[in-house]
Amino acid sequence: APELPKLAKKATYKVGFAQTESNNGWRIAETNSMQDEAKKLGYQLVYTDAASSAAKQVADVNSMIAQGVDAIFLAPREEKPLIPAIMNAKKAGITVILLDRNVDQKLALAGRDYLAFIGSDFIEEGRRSAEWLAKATDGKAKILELEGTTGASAASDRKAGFDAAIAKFPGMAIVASQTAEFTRDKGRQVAETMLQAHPDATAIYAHNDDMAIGALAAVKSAGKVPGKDIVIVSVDGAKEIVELVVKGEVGATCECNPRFGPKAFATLQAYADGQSIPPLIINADRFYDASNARELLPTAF
Amino acid sequence: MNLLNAPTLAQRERGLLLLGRYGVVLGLGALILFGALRYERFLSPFNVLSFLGYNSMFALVSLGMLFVIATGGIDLSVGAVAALGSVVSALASPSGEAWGLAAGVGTGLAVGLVNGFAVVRLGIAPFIATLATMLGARGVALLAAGNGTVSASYDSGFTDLGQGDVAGFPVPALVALACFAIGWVALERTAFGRTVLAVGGNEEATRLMGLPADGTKWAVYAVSGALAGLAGVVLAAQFGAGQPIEGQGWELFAISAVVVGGTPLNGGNGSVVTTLAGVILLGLIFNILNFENGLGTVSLSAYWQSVIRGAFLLLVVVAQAKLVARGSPERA
Amino acid sequence: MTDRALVPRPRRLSAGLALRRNGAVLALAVLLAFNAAVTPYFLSPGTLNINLTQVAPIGIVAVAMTLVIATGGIDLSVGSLMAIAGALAPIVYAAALARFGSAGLGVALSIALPVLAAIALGWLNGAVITRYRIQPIVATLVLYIAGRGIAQVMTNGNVQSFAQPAFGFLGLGRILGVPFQALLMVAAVAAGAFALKRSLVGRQILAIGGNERAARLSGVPVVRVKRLVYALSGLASGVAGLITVAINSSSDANLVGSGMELDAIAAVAVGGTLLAGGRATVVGTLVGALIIQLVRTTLIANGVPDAAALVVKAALILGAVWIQRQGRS
Amino acid sequence: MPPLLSMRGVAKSFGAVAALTDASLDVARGEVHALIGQNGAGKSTLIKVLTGFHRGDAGTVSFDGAPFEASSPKDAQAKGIATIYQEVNLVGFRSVAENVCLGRRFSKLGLLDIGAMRAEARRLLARFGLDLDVRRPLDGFPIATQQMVAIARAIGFSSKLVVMDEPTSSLDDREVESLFAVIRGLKADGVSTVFVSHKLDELYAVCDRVTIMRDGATVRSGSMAEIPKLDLVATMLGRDLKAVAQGGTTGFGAKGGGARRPVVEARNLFRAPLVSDVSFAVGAGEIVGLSGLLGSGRTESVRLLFGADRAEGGSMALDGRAFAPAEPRDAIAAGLGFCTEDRKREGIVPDLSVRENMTLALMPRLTAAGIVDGKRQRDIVDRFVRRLGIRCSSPEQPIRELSGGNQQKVLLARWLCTDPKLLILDEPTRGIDVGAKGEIQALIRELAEGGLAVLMVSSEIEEIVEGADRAAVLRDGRTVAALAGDELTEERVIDAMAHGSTGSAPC
Ligand SMILES: Nc1ncnc2c1ncn2[C@@H]1O[C@H](COP(=O)(O)OP(=O)(O)OP(=O)(O)O)[C@@H](O)[C@H]1O
Ligand SMILES: Nc1ncnc2c1ncn2[C@@H]1O[C@H](COP(=O)(O)OP(=O)(O)OP(=O)(O)O)[C@@H](O)[C@H]1O
Ligand SMILES: [Mg+2]
Ligand SMILES: [Mg+2]
Repeated sequence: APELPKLAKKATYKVGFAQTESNNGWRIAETNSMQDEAKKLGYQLVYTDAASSAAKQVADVNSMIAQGVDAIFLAPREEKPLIPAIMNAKKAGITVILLDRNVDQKLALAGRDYLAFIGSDFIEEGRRSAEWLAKATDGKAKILELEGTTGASAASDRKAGFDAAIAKFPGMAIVASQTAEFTRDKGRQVAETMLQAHPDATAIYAHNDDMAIGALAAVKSAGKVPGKDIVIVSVDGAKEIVELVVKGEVGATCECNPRFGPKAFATLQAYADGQSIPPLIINADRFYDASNARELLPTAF
Repeated sequence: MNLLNAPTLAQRERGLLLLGRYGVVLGLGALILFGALRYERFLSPFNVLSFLGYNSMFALVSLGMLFVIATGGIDLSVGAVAALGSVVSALASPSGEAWGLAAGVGTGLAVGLVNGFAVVRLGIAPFIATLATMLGARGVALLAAGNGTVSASYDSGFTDLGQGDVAGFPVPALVALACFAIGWVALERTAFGRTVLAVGGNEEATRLMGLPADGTKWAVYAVSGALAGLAGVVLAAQFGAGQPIEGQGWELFAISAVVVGGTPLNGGNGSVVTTLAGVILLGLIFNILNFENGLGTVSLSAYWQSVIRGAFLLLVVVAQAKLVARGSPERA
Repeated sequence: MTDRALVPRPRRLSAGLALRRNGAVLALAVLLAFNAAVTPYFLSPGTLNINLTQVAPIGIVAVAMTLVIATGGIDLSVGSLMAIAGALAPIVYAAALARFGSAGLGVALSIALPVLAAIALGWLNGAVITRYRIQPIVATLVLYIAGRGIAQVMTNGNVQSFAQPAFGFLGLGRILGVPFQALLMVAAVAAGAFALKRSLVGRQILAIGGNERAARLSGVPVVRVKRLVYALSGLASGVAGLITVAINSSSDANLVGSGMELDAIAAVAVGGTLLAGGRATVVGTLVGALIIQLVRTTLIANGVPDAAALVVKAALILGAVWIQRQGRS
Repeated sequence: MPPLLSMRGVAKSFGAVAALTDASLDVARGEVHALIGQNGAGKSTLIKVLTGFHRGDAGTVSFDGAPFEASSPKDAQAKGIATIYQEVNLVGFRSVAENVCLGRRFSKLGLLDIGAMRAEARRLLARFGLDLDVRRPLDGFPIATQQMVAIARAIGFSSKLVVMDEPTSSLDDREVESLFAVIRGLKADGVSTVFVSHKLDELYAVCDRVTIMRDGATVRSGSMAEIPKLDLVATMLGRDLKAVAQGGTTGFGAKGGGARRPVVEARNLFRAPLVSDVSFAVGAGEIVGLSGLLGSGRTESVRLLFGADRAEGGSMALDGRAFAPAEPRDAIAAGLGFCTEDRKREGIVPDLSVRENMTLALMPRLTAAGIVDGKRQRDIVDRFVRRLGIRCSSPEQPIRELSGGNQQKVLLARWLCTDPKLLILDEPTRGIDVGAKGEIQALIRELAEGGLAVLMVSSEIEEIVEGADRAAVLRDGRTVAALAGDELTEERVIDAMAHGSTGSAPC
């Protein structure tokens, strides 16, 4: 196989950032972080938004290649469909760094076909949430699960990690699991209906903060006390939810930090400097619960 | 007896009508010229070819949509059908490219026949019938794919359908071009095409004239479904995966392309050539926005892109409406 | 030579006909019965409340959509208008509070201005349609695409928290235990049904949908009536957008009202209104909206996975509309 | 020799409406067969059952010596029955050539042979003396031409039977003549024709035998020559021969006399391309006819008066004051009414009830605070249903279910109930049976006597000459004659239509 493309050392670079979508706070925070960092370094950033379409994202990357960028940061929408884009970039001699989601390692290998993946481990996030919940409920809970958008890897991985970990506790059961499409409004509506059909539920696991906040509203309007009758745990750890953890309304949240800018650009520079880059760079995400939320709140994103 | 012959249109009016009809081609030319002058590598072979490869999928669904719209119908299911087609063809792809192709197109055809059944036999308005199959096809796609993407086989030659080229020209673009050529002949030069337009123009009259109005409607939904399925095959082959959640909003892209191509939605008219121009024109907006972002002078947020697209659509249809209104002697 | 008799067709049983004429009601009854039997805790005040609050935005938008469709039009922009109104509310509130220092005035403005903006945009839809004779589906597609973008640009895509209690009454308030938004919906249905049946403009709406040229030649102010229905659609969208914001105590321009156009149109069609215009029933639309809501509840409460739920929904829409058609022909 | 077509005991109901109860029709080979009956007698329905558009409820049909059942118009066409349905039923957007040739094979190697299609269209139209640009969309041609195209299309199928449902209702005399020539040609080739018309003279001119229908049943059939006109009408109406004999050919009765205060005056109206220079005036209590060949710009002119289109030149005055309606509703508010010639496209609102259709123009006046006064509405509707003898199962019946003639009466009532100053009638009796026609004409006269000003566009010269107090004749969008009193004769009108000679009476 041909070598990984080299990156010449220059004072400034023209780099591309191919974002997946901009319809939620997490993505917006990620974009802002990338743009801020590029501005700080004085790099020219070509920013595209694939509007939730993997196919468009490939086209976006191709248009960056056509424009002759030096490097591409890609937040791949999907594991497999982005492969052709990565291969095109490699063929054109352009360095690619993946952010926040990885691609299928059987089809394109980090360190061989693209420089590196920087991000979190979604399965791990699910597992950590599950283990916290087991501890908080002494291994006894009837859980309502609010899934992310059907078909999204963040949703399926967070579910897989959580479900696998729960399976180890005989006292814990997922009594209902439905998609609420990562959104607050749907999170509320779905949770309302679930709580009605399962009045005995004691916990809610939401695949992201927004759904958890929606579910919180549903819990309150069902006349239950969050934190007492129902324990809520979520993934993402934005400031808004950490505040709720501090208030005791949400039990815990597993961080999934979107502020990729500094690390992403630093990695690029290190590569240009000739340093060797590890193919998988996993973020050290924090886990907020009552024990540390107040203290860490100022540093939450 | 030339008294009975309606007065001939003034030359100017005829010109305006033609401009209304073919203005999209001029607009397309202008946009390409703009891009070529403003952006350094806009016309580089890499950009042109990858543009064509990507937009071939939209071209295919738009062609099907054109036939449906020409009968006065609409097909909202094309995007979901393409997604379903991509999943099914990816699942079938290990057996070889022919199987993958047949599976994807066949699936699309099947959904198209369901649409035809709902519209013709059950008498349900096309908008609602295809809205329902849009949901249904999406659901089946997710079920078949187990809620994730499905790898297409890279070993069976299947992906060549999407990633291969003939003398440097991407296969999907060739496929789309061939379909448009066939579509042109079918619409302009066959009895089927004439019947399609007749049904759109006046369905009851068509029936009374003894033409197979129902059969024709079945056929256009089948064609639209099959082409959407083919777009799904291209999707799976080009990106190496069946994607059950891809294709959202394709139906609106296709409708826009047909309309921008000068075909009115109430049926009875339709032009294959200008529809293709419409597809390219709409596709170019994305490409140009990407290049504009690359210039670094203005960095438009993603949100502006949809505002610009909407404004552009408005501009085109208003311009068309004005030209046609001024050129046409039709009374109110 | 024996002539073959044309086969006489048996007349339909009138009871069967009556049932089919009320196909949507029948479908609703079946759904209710099914849920009562299968869904746990279905027959409880809590469930009723939840369903009423959840159906209200669809119901309100669908009533206006019925009028639009009755003129032979369609409005794809409702969801985007909801987003715009929803995005404006917190912005207006903050600005008014900063300027006038009065929370009451702030709330009043944060309801009035966004709704006015939605009405204006709806009216604009109507203006584009009547001025340039552009197909409604295309004209409203423009705002469908651009409208959400406008809302996102206004908020930069960020979720705006908006937990003003007085404003929240729109989504969370109760009057005599009934959710306020459900009352709003009932009022909208009653007004819509009465207007369509008994008012001048209602008859003119149907005349336009049935034969626009004849209507114009009979003195119907076609342009004015059309602009009015699209403005009403804007009004309904604006109100629905505010309800959604109120109930979530936050406004998310990316999501408020997304997919609403399809839900509303489906409700109208399932309710028995002819999509081609000229025949419409507002009460039917309410039934249609309730059906759509109940289907949603049924599927979620019984844990049907999303993918399968889509297929069930598709079959139900086709089935319900088909039953409706049987009643008419 | 058995008849070519034999239909026996055909019945057909639409819900509660029994359109046909016991209809029969026998057509011999090579004969021209008239089918007549009042509006709503079931003629069109019988034809549609024959051609498979409707499925009959009972009855037997044999055709060409064998039992016959067509599953669809296409099937009937394939089996040798070509049909021209009532109201022009073609595809307006498409070219003339396409309309003529649709449904027939014109292909080479599976592809359409467009040249051959055009040639065929020209050939068929030439039989009617028409020379059109067959590539142009049909829409752009006058209704008469469209009707000829429909006929040409049907003739193009080599069939054994051609059915024409009121083909002449929008044709003028010359065109009717060329149609008759074609029918005689068909007859010479052994092709039979079923001919539906309300114009009795036409029937006697071209038909061999006649079948008379009443209330969904065949009441008599026989040789045309053996049934005198009066007898025919009496049978059709189901009335006493003597009662019928008392009326004239038209129902107008005595004319009003003397000059009147002008209600409306139009001077030198202009609007490209069809109206070049049109002037006329109508006084209170008089009927003014607007005559001319098809396409002479009559409809276009009265549309200007009604605000349906805007005049580009000239002036109009109402009650002596300048009048320039921008929209029909301005004209309605000023006291005008306009009964259009194209019922289907510009008249009825098909899904609405008879009641709603009738009160559409009046509705703003039946409204208080935006709410329609249902009781007054029903009262008015009941009154006009009775007065005009409208046949419907109830005022709540959708108007699309009524026969053409009854629809026309509803539309007339739509304007009469607004109590207008000036009523514009564009072909008021087109497609209306002689009974109803007489009634409508009498009604028009009665209204005029009550002080109403009537402007009547008609292609029937007889109607103008007998009915109008004065008449203006249009030719190529210009008023070429204004005739009144003794000058208003058929010869003068025809002369003006053809040559444009000017009458002396100021108009
Ligand atoms: N589709 C329909 N639904 C309900 N009633 C109908 C339908 N078609 C016709 N009718 C009714 O059947 C009767 C016969 O109508 P038909 O059109 O055959 O009359 P006709 O003899 O052709 O009259 P005209 O001379 O006015 O054309 C009428 O009373 C009409 O109202
Ligand atoms: N702008 C136009 N271009 C071509 N044809 C037109 C136009 N406007 C109207 N026509 C057609 O020309 C025909 C003749 O015009 P008009 O109706 O004014 O004449 P008319 O004397 O009233 O004839 P008719 O007896 O057919 O009503 C109309 O029937 C219409 O179909
Ligand atoms: Mg008839
Ligand atoms: Mg006329």
